[in-house]
Order: sequence, then structure tokens, then C-alpha cells
Amino acid sequence: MSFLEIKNLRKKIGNVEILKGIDIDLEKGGFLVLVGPSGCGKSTLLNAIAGLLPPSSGDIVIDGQIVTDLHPSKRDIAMVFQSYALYPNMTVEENIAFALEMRGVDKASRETAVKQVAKTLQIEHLLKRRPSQLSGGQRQRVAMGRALVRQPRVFLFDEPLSNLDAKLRVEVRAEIKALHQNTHATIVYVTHDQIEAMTLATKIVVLKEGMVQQVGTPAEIYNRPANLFVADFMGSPAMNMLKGRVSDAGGQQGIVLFGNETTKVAMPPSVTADLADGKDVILGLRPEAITDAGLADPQARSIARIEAEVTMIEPTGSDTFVTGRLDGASFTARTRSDVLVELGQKFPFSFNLDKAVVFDPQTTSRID
Amino acid sequence: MSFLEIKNLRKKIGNVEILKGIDIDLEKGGFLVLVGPSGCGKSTLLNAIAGLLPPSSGDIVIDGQIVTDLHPSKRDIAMVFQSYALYPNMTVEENIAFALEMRGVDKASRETAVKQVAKTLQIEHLLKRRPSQLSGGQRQRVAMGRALVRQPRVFLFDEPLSNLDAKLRVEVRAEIKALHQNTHATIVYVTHDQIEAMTLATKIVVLKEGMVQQVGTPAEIYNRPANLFVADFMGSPAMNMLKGRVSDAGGQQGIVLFGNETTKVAMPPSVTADLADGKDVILGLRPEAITDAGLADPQARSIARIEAEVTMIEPTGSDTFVTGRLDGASFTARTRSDVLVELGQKFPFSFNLDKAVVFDPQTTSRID
Amino acid sequence: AEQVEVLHWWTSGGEAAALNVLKENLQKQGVTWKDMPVAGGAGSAAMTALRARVTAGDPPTAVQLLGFDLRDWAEMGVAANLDDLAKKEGWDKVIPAALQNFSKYDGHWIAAPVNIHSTNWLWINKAALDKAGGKVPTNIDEFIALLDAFKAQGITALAHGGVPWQDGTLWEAVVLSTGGPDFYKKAVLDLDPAALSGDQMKKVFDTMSKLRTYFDQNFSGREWNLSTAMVIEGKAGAQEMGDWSKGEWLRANKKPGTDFVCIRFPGTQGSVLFNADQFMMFDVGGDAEKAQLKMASAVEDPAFQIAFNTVKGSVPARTDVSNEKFDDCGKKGMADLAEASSKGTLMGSLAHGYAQPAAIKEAMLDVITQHLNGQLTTEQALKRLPEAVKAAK
Amino acid sequence: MSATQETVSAGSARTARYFIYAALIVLAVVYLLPLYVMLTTSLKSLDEIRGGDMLSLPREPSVAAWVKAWGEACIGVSCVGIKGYFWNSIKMVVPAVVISTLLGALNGYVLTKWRFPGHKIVFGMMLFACFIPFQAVLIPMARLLGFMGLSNSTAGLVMVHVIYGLGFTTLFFRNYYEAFPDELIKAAMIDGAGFFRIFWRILLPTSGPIIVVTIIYQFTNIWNDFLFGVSFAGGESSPMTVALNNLVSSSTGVKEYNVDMAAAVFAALPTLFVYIVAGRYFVRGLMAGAVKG
Amino acid sequence: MTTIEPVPALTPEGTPQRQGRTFADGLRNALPKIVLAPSFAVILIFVYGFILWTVYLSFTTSRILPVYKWGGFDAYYRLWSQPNWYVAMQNLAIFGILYIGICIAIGLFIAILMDQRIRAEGVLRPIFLYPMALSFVVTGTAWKWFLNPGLGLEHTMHNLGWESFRFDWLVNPNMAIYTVVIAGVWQASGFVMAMFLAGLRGIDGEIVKAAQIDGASTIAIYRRIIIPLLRPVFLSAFIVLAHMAIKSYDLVIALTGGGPGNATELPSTFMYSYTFTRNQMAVGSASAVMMLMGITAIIVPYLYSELREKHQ
Ligand SMILES: Nc1ncnc2c1ncn2[C@@H]1O[C@H](COP(=O)(O)OP(=O)(O)OP(=O)(O)O)[C@@H](O)[C@H]1O
Ligand SMILES: Nc1ncnc2c1ncn2[C@@H]1O[C@H](COP(=O)(O)OP(=O)(O)OP(=O)(O)O)[C@@H](O)[C@H]1O
Ligand SMILES: [Mg+2]
Ligand SMILES: [Mg+2]
Repeated sequence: MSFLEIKNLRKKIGNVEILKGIDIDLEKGGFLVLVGPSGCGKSTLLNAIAGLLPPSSGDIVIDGQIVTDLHPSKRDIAMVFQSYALYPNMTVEENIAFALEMRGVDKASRETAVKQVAKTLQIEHLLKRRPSQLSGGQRQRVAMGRALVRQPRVFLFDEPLSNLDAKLRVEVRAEIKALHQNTHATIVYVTHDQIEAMTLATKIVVLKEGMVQQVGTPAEIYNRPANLFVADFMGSPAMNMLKGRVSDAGGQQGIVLFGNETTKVAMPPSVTADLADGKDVILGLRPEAITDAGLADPQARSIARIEAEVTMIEPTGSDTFVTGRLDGASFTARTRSDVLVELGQKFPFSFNLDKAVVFDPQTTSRID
Repeated sequence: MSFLEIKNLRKKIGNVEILKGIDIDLEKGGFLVLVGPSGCGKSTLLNAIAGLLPPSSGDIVIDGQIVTDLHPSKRDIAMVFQSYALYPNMTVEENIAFALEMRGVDKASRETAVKQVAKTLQIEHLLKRRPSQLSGGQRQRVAMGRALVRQPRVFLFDEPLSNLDAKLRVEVRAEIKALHQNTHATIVYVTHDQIEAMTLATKIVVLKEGMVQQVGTPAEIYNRPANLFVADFMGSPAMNMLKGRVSDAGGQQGIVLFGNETTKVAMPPSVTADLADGKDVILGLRPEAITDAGLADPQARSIARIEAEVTMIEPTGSDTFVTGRLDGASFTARTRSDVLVELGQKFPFSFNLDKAVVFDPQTTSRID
Repeated sequence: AEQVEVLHWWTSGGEAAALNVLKENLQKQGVTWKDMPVAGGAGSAAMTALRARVTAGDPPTAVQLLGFDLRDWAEMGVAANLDDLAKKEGWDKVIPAALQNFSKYDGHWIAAPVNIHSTNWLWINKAALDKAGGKVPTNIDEFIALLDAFKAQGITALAHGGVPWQDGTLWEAVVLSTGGPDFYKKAVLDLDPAALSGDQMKKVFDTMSKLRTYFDQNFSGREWNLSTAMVIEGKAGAQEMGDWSKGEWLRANKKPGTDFVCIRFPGTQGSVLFNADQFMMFDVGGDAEKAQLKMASAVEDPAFQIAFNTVKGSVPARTDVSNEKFDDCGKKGMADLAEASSKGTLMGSLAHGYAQPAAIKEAMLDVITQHLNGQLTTEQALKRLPEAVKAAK
Repeated sequence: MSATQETVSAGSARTARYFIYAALIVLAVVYLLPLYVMLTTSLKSLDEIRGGDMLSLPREPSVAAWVKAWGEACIGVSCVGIKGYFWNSIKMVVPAVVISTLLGALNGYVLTKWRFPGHKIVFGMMLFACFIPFQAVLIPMARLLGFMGLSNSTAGLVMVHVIYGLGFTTLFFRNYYEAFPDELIKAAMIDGAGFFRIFWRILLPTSGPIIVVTIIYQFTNIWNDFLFGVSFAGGESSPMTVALNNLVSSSTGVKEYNVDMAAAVFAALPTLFVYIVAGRYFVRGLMAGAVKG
Repeated sequence: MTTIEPVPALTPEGTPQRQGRTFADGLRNALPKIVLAPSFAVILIFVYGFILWTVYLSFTTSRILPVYKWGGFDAYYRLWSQPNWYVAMQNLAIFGILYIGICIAIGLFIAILMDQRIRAEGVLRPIFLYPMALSFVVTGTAWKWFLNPGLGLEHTMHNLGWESFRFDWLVNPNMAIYTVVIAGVWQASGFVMAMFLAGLRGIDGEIVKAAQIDGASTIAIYRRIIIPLLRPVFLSAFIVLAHMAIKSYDLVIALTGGGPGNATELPSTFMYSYTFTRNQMAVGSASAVMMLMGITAIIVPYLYSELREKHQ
């Protein structure tokens, strides 16, 4: 039975419809990650779940109880605001303890709980300060602490780690993961960090302009994006989209990529349908599926080797992203950071087609 | 000749010394990225450069002119604030145009400039709104726009992309890069995003508790971290730190890792010094340098194969991080996302020692 | 052009109409009238304004002033000298000596008196009086009996407003009635400590306490005219009040003699406690002085005196004015005034600043008011009165 | 779909709203009572006022008193009602309010955003100035005004009101700007705005509520001031309150309560107008979204 | 072994020039002070100068106008021998505490009610504000009638058949000061409401949302978050009300004239009457000095704590 249900939720502000009929359900103990472009309505949706913005229509059900009209303070929800929303008149300690105090927790327990959370978030030395005396990341951690100190029915996190350094972010992320695993809390989480989304979620919802694009497990979303939007949105650098045409020539169905008509690549195994010869398709391939030959997966069933001109080299430390040009269309490959490649060089790329997906350019949906 | 010089800058607020003698210089057209843990003083430093916080001592020199006492409005600097700091009473358009207006730019030019910037940042449809009607990421883009619309002597960016989705972030990042390359602007940039730091910077400064830890190019910082702190801080997941002891046994100098005394790994090529036999050392290896055997760099000169128990598997979509345990100490390896590995399994990891660095546990500094 | 600037607090309709007579008179002589009315608190606001003007070095030409304030201002050396005019017009002869005391300072004329009010009047509702036997009281005891009779009729016996100056007006009438003019002089004018705390004074305060029992319970803070209205409407039997109260009766279309009776406060026939409005002339010098003299002369013009005082309810400041235009009460007032003036029983009213300087007056009113309101017992009042006088000196 | 869904009643919220409205209405009635007394009185005849119940409705309502108060009642020797004094007051109130509000806003701005050593002492001294009893300053003020040649003039009166309003306007703005995020000032400096531009373009446009409060306060205080008006402006240039006072508080003349009350309502019209119009500009949530945290 | 790169030495031609402090810079830095200066100067002269003058006057023998003849402590001696003065101070204490307390309580209460997205806000707001608009010269009369047992409320209640209803504070010397409080509260509480409303409207909505999520009831949100955030408004309200309490003059004069007896005498009426109607200017000045000293004793510590706590 689902624990949190959102049914056909709509929200209009002024003339703008911000949420256009959202349907989501999440099982008890589930970890839902909301992703979507900036301004697509993620914060609005969280606000609606929390009861801070009355929806224009639709219902929100928590644990079998319709809470659409229930006051936020009665919903037993903890939330981390994107804008932090710390109480400027209280110290860090008081900020964190406030929710407990409101629930009548006695002083000693509050103190223990605050200590505990502060330790996790590494803000013990800041407990006596006021928000105005904190750095951006410190404020965000206090906002986090305010939620973590509680045991609500649902946690709502709105980009809670965006201002933390990578190291701290990993640590706090692990902490959230532990919290989720130990307490079986139900969590809705907004993030722009793909790693956060992939590692934390049991379920990802991709939003675009107030509409759900795909709901699925992290692996589904990443490996089998429902449409071009999701494919393009999830993953960084984005999935490479190569235009091509189905070709039955030579007996075996394959795809001829525009700009490189000579090489026919095999039809990716993800496609089971029999496609019409000559049909226009888009071949989607993640950067890590395009590499230098040395890095190519030796177990892959079908690998295409294609030479292309190198137009950009971006080292990121752990890897190097190499952009190649294939007649007008360019693609990004992820290679080892010490690969020997030069700008302008014709470089042999390995395309791992096992990982490829195919989209219909008309409907933008994935073809299975 | 350096364009921006910061000389022995100190800042005390109350009793806390926040900046403890910072020395930085940056050439004209340089792109300096400031990184460091949350609360280390990055924003404070930017504020001091902008003239918003008078330093307690030390000097700031821009283009040969000591500006320490100069009023912010005279420094010809553009800044994006971590907290956005949008003018609530103005529309997005007015927010962006304000600086131009202050500089007496005529209306028509202002409008063109604003249009241009808004297009880049994809906020054209929001120009007539007020900050309170925007989502978090949209606000951040407006804050960005306010800086980008100008051509100042120095740009200061304080985590300008933290609230953007990955896709947009890549786009805006590219825009900043283009801006930098086309206009040769001098930029100081704070970020927690390693990719941003690595791809944008011509120079990275790592701060810790108000002190500079290392200054260098992105590659230097990543591959040759000056000390344990930098090594640990840059890169995500963090560099694996394995304790061991120098062993001259068998004629060739190598390192015996604690917990796996049988395997002696070769001394990494980065170490040129002759180390005393039995000296305690820390071997630093980035996750991407530890892989499953299939992914190991075939060109690597020295690879160690070590079996270890798998304690955690984290798929991120593009890769899978596998945590292995080596007698107490655990390490993280980055493997292909479709690697076949199970929890608890004894898995053979390939350690690419070409990429390893060695630290002295006493001084925490790197050993060359 | 010549101009007079006149600071006064005659702002109500009738008063203004009366003043207009003066204004027009002056205009005929080419003098423009710059009006500076400041009402409120029996001239206290006007006094404040006056101080500001004098301090700024820009005093008005003429200022309506009362009693000891005239002296206090003259003492500051800001008064004009009207001696020549007074001599020419013979003011010394037609203005009662008791009043001249105040119109002159150091032997020189400084002010032109406008009118004489007297405060020891009793106003009785004729219908109620008739019901109670129709006989007007001539002493306190009869008065008390009459009040008892009113009480028996179920109306408020004595209408009174509990405001310090009204309390004082009642008190001074009782003093005069209880001890006669000599006692009044001794106690109120000469401030003899023995008189202020002696048996006579005890009787005065006892009488006050007694009279207090004839008030309705809402008397506190009531304006005098509302009390008058009570008498007019027959809700109350009588009111002790100055002659200005007649205006209210006339306004209500009531006739003296048929609808109401005006008598001297019981036991005070033959004596008059007065309160006179005067225009003090300030030293303005130059051109303005000519206009100033014209104004002073116009004030003492009998035509103006008649026109003004018939409206105001008071009697002319000059004793040589015909009483033809005045009603019964007015005629009686004029006669009483002439009698008292000749007998030497024309005395300054305490409540209106003609008996004592402001400091002492207010100090005495403090005690009187507190006693009437039951905050002080008679014994305490007798003790406090000389003390307050002493402290204020 | 879940099987057991229970709707949560919104009942308690509704009760709360009933309570809110009930409380507000009761309070409003109480606040209106004196106005009711004034209005009904102004519509009654004098006889009815003397004889009747203050709280009863007029038996024969008549606007005669209003007509009289406006154009016929005597204030001193001229009987042209209070209409002429309106303009006097406006000439005094408008400049005084504008100047003191502007100065207060500037002072508040300096005292919160451009602090200098000793700013607290300066502010404390300005605050303390609010408490000086006006009676005590009357005489020296008259002296100084006379000295400056401003005695008995509207300009002098404006000056006096500006001076003694400064403490309050400064207080109001300082306290409001205290909560205004410093980041916005910083951003504006970076954008190249100087001292006055920041004030004019950033701070002032977000000061709606406090400007309204300050204007209301200053406007009513100056409009209703009697002491300064009576002392420093005389005769025909008197402000409204002095005229009103002359009309209503004649001590030994006849009292026309209905006219008094009508005049009082007339006298209050500009202030009422300010309240109704300005009151709308209490704007909600101006700050939201400007900065994080 | 150092890992920090040394700062390269400056090349000769790159020797930085310290920006000379030009006059324009000096002006810019001084600008805020220049802006504040006129106000401050005016306050120094017209407030503190006048206070000194008043202090001096209290040591003279001034009666009707200022005279500069030394009178020593005579005025103070007279002042402290006036029973009225004691009454006035006692009344000020009662009046001040009740008036400030009740105005703030009611003002805040109404402001909070008005902030609940009330439909008729545009109608209600002026209703609560209008008493400030009316001069007490006239409203005093209306109040006097209304509170008068024989004319106003009590009378009406009796007419309506509630014979036992008593409300005679106005004429009761022991209670009269409370009627002054009632009328004063009626007049000023609306303005206090406006101040609080302005403060409420300035609070960031997100913070209130956060508190709701934290489970705070509406009451708790006000008590713990909003009201503490309104602290500067309390300061403003306190100052405004305290000054009105201390200066209340019209109110008393119009309502009770200081009576019954001297039951509602306040220092302000005392000072006014001694200075301007009783022609004892020195005593009036002495009372003004005492008032200022009293104000100093109360306000300065309050200001001190209030201003200091803001920026620890
Ligand atoms: N007013 C203040 N009083 C005391 N300490 C302060 C004050 N303001 C900032 N700090 C402290 O100064 C340190 C540096 O703050 P700063 O904002 O520069 O950090 P930062 O590096 O930008 O961090 P982040 O990445 O979290 O934004 C922090 O530890 C912060 O707590
Ligand atoms: N008061 C308002 N009036 C009009 N539009 C609004 C208002 N508030 C928000 N919006 C719009 O609603 C949309 C959704 O906003 P929301 O804050 O939910 O976005 P988001 O998905 O959280 O974005 P981000 O990742 O940038 O935080 C945005 O396009 C925003 O511009
Ligand atoms: Mg958002
Ligand atoms: Mg920061």
C-alpha cells in the first residue's frame, strides 16, 4: 500500500499553471528523488506536500489520510528549505531544537538530540551562533539539522546539499542514506546532483514544466530513459544523441548514422521491435559508452569503432571528456584522464552499442 | 605581471580570525577557482576583494593599484552573491540592468544587453517578474545575469551555479568559459563542484580554515596534491588513503600495505626520493585508479592486483563505486557500471600505481 | 495702514458679534483689525501664545487679560502707557476704583477695561421655585431649605460642574455669604492665615460639604453651560454661576422673571465679586501706537460698552452708561455694581484672578476642589489652605 | 488506491476564523462608539442634545450644524467657519511631513547601513529627544524663531515640527532598516551605486510599510498639534486645530455642541483620508525571495 | 618542506600605487556623516540646548517670563512641597504602565488578527486608526459624555433596563485616572496596531512556513518566531507610547481637566499649569527637569540594553 499519494495535483499561481496534474505514489520507507530543470515546479510540489501552498485541485494522501486541507503543523513532516529559512532570532541550537520543543520534548532529550545531529553535520562549534554569523554551507547544514533531529512521517528535502563541498556532501549524503536505511523514513528529495539522485533514490520522478516525464528506479531512468527529455536531462555530460536511419541492408537490421554513412552500427539490443527500413531514429549513447579503444569494455557484445575529429578536450581530473565531430553532430566521449589525444586529430572512438537506446524523433519516446 | 594581488590578507570578526594571512596573485585574464570546505573563508575573501568587508590587515592590489581603501563602487568589480541578493523591489530586468544604469549606459543599450544575457541564462520569459516569483535556480540565474551583463575588471562568483540542474549548469559553465576566453576577463570563482573547478580554472587555490593549502593548475591539484588535506578534499569520491610501510626487501623499493602484508606494491613513479626502509607512509590512490581487472589501463607501467572483500556497491549510472576492505582500512574503486560484483565477495582489484602519490603521515605533506 | 492685532478668547458667536462692533468702529477710523483669537481654558492657551509672542519680541497690540495677569505682565516692562488718553477721556472718574487697581500699574494706565462680570449670582428655575413656595432665599439657611425642597421634588437641587474654577466660584460666594465682605477681604484678599483656618472658614467648608450633597452624582468635570441647561430644563433647581450664564437662558428663549429668577447668591446682596475683561496694551511703539490709542478709546466708547455687554451678560466697565438697553438682570447688575462700588464692597473674584495672583489662586483652588471632591476632610482643608497659600507666595 | 481514507475536517480552522471576525467586529464597534456619538450629536439640534440620551439616534437629523461649522461659525471676529483654516494646516503639514520623513529615512539609513563609531550614541541621543516636553521648549523656541525672523510664520512652524518629529521618523526607519539584508546594499555597491542611489533606488522603494506608518504618525501629530500652532502662528494663519479650539472651547460663551462635533469631523477629514488611502500600502512580503537564509 | 608556492616578487614596473586619498574620496567617506549631521546638530541645539536652558531656568526666580536672576534651589523646594506634584507622579506611574501595556497588547492583538488574511481589512484598518486622527479637543467632549454616568453608557444601560449597571469612574476620584487610560488606549492603540502590522508584513514568509513544518501551532509561531522578530517594533512602540504618556496633556485636559479634584493630575499638566497659568515658570522648569531626569532613569538603561544586544 502506498504511503504518500499525490493525485492529479494542480497548482496555479496567477495565470500560470505551475503543476499540471501530478500523480505520484511512494511506498512506506521509500526514497523519492524529484529531478527536473530549474523552475519546473519541484519546490512548488514539495510545498504542496507540506501544506504550505494549497493546491488548486487534486489530493494529497499520507498514510491513508487525505491531508489536502490539513494544517502543515499537523502533517508531521520535516522539510529542508531551498532558501534555508532559518529563524534569525534564534541561535543554531535553538533553531534545531525548535521543532522538538514544539512537540513537547523535554529539555534534556532536546539537548542530546541537538548534540547528536550537530556532530553528524559538523556544526558543533557553531551551536551558539546566529544564522547571520554563518557561511552559506553552514546555514544549509543548520537547515538540514532542523529536519534530521526529528522523526516525522515524511521528510522533504529541497536541494539540501547544494552549498556543501563535495567531501562534506558525500558524508552528509551517507548520513541521509543511513537515516533512511535505519529508520525506514519516507523521504522526498529534490536535487540537481545526479550522484545524489542515483545513490539515494529508490524511485526517481523526472519533472518537466509541471508534468511527470518518467517514474522509475535510478537504473531505469538512467539506462532506459522514457523519452529524449529524460535521456538528455539525466546524466552529465548529457547522453549523446546521434541522428540516423534504420537500414536493413546486408540482411541484419542496423543503423546508419548521418555523417558517417559508411559505417552501419548494429541495432542495439535494447530494441526488440522490428523497425521499418529507412525509418529515422535517434541513437542515444552515454559518454561513458564512447571511449578510446583501450578502455572499451572487452565483454561488450557489439562495439562499433568510428573515427572522428576531436574538437574539444576537457580534463576533469578523474576522466577526460573528449568531444568528437561526426559531420555536424558532435558527441562527447569519456576517456581515461591520461589518454593521448590532441585537438583536431582524427581519433578512433569505440561505441559500445550494448548500452545504446533508440528514440523516435517524432514522438521523442524510446523505442523498445 | 599579476593583475590581482592579495598580500598577507587577514580578517578578524570579533575574536575569530577568519582569514589568516592569504597571499594570492592572479595574472590578467586568469581564472582563479577558490575551493575549500564550507566555512573556510571563501565568501569572506571574495567580500574583501570586492571591498565589502574591510580587511584587518594586508593589501589588495588590482592592476597595480592598491585598492584596499577604495570604495566598492569604484573598484569596477562584478559579483554574484552566494545568497543571490536580488533587489526585491525590482523586476528581473531591472535587477540586471541596474549596474548598467548606475554606469550611465543609455536605455537602448541596456535593453539589448539584458536581452542578450537573459537569453544565455534562459530567463527571457521571466524578465518582468520579481524575485519573489522565481524558483531558486531562476533567482540564481538572475544573480548571474547581473554580473554577466557587465564588463568589469574582475568578476567574483560565489557558488553561482549551485542551484542549477546539471544540464543547465553545464550550459552556463560553458558560457562562463566562453566569456572568459573571449573577453579575457579576470575571474575569481568559488565552487564546490569539482568539475567546475577543474574545467574552468587556470589556477586553483585550496583554502582551509583561512589558510592557503595549495596553489596550482587543476592538474597539479588533482594529480599532485600538496598534502593529505588537499588530496582528501579534491575529488569525489575522495582519494583512498592506504597506510603502509616502505620495504626495501627484494632489492626494489616498494610499499607493503597494512592488512595485506603479502603483496608488496611497487614504489609509485611520482616518488623520486630514496626512502628509509620501514618508514611509515600513506599511499594515495584515486578511486578511478582502482578498478576491476577488465578496466585496468593496459598501458600502465605498474599495476598491483589485490583481492579484497566488497563491503558496499554504489551504482551512479555512469559508473559503479565499489568499496573494498583491506584489513580495517577500506577503499573505494570506480568500476564500470555493469561490472559483476556482489556484496561480501572477494574481488580482485587492479591498483594503478602510476597514478599513486605518497604522503608522510607525520607532516601530512606529499613525498616527491 | 494702521493696524491693531488683538489677542483674545472671545470666540463664541455672540462674543464675536459684539467684538465686531469694535472692529467696525476702528475700521471707520482707518484701523485694520488683525484678529488673533485663542480660546480654551479661560485664556490659559492665550497666555501661552502671548508668552511666545512676547519672547519672540513681537507682542500683539492688545491682549485680553484678567486681574493679576495684568500686573504680572506690566511688571515685565512690556506695557504701553495710556495716561494721556485716559486723562483726555476722564477714565479715572467713570471706572470703579476696584477695577482701576488692575487697569493701572504703578499709577499709569495700561489697559482698557471692557466689562465687569460678577460671579456671585444664583440662577433659579422659576417653575421649581414656585413649586417650592416661590420665596427667594436671602441667606444660606434659607438656601439650604430651598435646596431641600428641590430635592423633595425629585430634581437635582443644585446644578454644579466640578471644575476648579467653578468650585472656586461657588466657594467664594459661600465665603462672602458666610462671613460678609470683611471676612472675604481678610481671608481672600489679604490672605490672613488666621482667617484662612479659623472657625469662619470651617463654617465655609462645612457649608461646601453640605452643598455637595445637593449635587447630582455626575457633576464632576461638567461644563457650566450643561449645568445651566439642567436648570433651564427643570432637571435641576438652581445654579450658582457668573452673569455669563444668562446667555444660555436667553438662547433657550427664556425670560428673566417668568422662566427664571436671577438673584445675588443668598447672603451676598450688596456685595459684588467681580471679574473684568480688559484689553492690556503692549508697548509696540511707532505707528502701531496710534492705532493702539484709537482702539483703547473705542473700547471705552459707551456705545461699544452697551453693545458688547448686552450680549455678554456682563455690565459695562464704566459706571456712566445708560441701562436702558439692558434686561432686568442686567439692570440689577448695574445697580448692584454701583452700590458695591460706592460701599467698597466691590471685590475681586478669586476664581477669576482678581483676588490673587495666579500662583496663589490656583493653590487655593487646589484645596477647595480637593475638599469638595472628598479628597480632603474639612480639617485637612483648613490646615492645607494657609500652607498652600504660603507655598505659592 | 488506499481503502481507508478519512477526510480531515477543516472545522477547527473555521471556528478560528469565526473567532477572528467576531473579535474584530466587537473591537471595531467599541472603537467606533465615540465617532458615533460625535456624528449623531452633530445631526441633532441643541435642544435634543441637552435633553436627550447621548447614545440615541437623532430624532430629526439635520445637517444645519455641518453647514454652520463649514462656513458660518465664528472663530474670533470673523464668522466664516473653519473652511479657510484647512489650507493653513495643509501648507504646514505637507512640507513638515515630507521633510521630516525624508530626513528620518536618511538618518535611519545611515544609522543602519553606514555605521560609524559612536552611531549608537547618536541614535540614543536622537531617541531621547523624543521625550522632551514641548511645553519646556516653547519659550526658547519662540526666542530663536524671533531671532531668525520666522516668528509668526508658516515656515517657522514647519521648522519646529520637522525638528521635533525627527527623533520619531529616525526611530521608525532605523528599526525597519535594521532588518533589511546587508547583502542587498553590498550588491548595489558592487553594481556601482553610491550612497544616495542605493538609498533612492534600493531602500526607499522597499520601505512602503514604514513610510506609511511614519506619514500617518507625522501627519496626525502635526495636524493635531495645538501648542506649537497657537504659539508660533497667529490669527488668520492659524492651523485648523487652533481654529477648532477657538470654535469649541469658548469658556463663557454659548456652546453649540452639534457645530463643535461637525467641525471636529471636518477637521479630521484629511487625516482620515490619509489613513484610508495610505493604509492600503502596507504591502505584504516585500522582502521574500531577495536573499537566502 | 613547504608546499605552499612562494608569492612571486613584484616586478619593478608593477610596484603598486596606493590610491591617493583624493578630496572626492574623503567626501564619499564622510557623506553618511554629512547627511546625518544637520539632523544631529538641530537636535543638539533644539533639544539638548533647550534642556540646558530649562535647567538653568529652574534655578532662577522666573515667574511669568524668563528672568535670569539666580534663585538657587528655591524652585525645587517649592516643587517638592506641592502635594499636586506627588499626585502627578503617582498618576503618571499608573497611567504610564497601564497605557503602554494595554496599547501594546491590544495593538499587537488587533494587528495579529488583521494579519490573518482578513477580507474586510480595508474597512477595518481605518476604523482602528481613526482615533489618532481626531483631535482630543473635541473627542474629549464625546468621551466625557460617553463615560459620564448621567449621560453616557451607564445612562443608556439604565434606559435599556439594566438598572444595576454602574460605571462612574469618570466622577470617582479613585478611578478617574483609569478613564484617562481608557481614552488614551482608544486613541493610540490603532497606531500601535499599524506599527505592528507594518512589522508583520516585513517578515519573510518562508520562515513562517518553516515554523509550521516544525509543528509550531499558530500561537507558538507568534510567540516564538514572529514576536521576537518584531522586537524593533516593540522598541518603536514603546518609545512612541512612553512619550505620549509623558506628554499626555490634551487628553487629561479635555477629559477630566485634571479632576475630580486633582485626581488626574499628571506631570505634564502640572508643568503646563505652573509654567503658563500659575506664572511660576521656575517651578514649571524644575518639574520639567525632574521629568527629564525620570525619563533618563527609565529610558537610558532600556535603550542601552536594547541597542547593545542587537550586535553581539
Ligand atoms: N559575523 C560573524 N561572526 C563570526 N563568525 C562569522 C561571521 N560571519 C562569518 N563567520 C564565520 O566565518 C567563516 C568563513 O565564512 P565564509 O562565509 O567566508 O565561508 P565560506 O568559505 O564561504 O563557506 P561556504 O562554502 O559554506 O559558503 C565561517 O566559519 C563563518 O562561521
Ligand atoms: N509567485 C509566483 N508567481 C508566478 N510564478 C511563480 C511564482 N512562484 C513561483 N513561480 C514559478 O513557478 C515555477 C516553479 O517554481 P519552483 O520553485 O517550484 O521551481 P523548482 O523546480 O523548485 O526550481 P529550482 O530548481 O530552480 O528551485 C517557476 O517557473 C517559477 O518561476
Ligand atoms: Mg526550487
Ligand atoms: Mg560562502
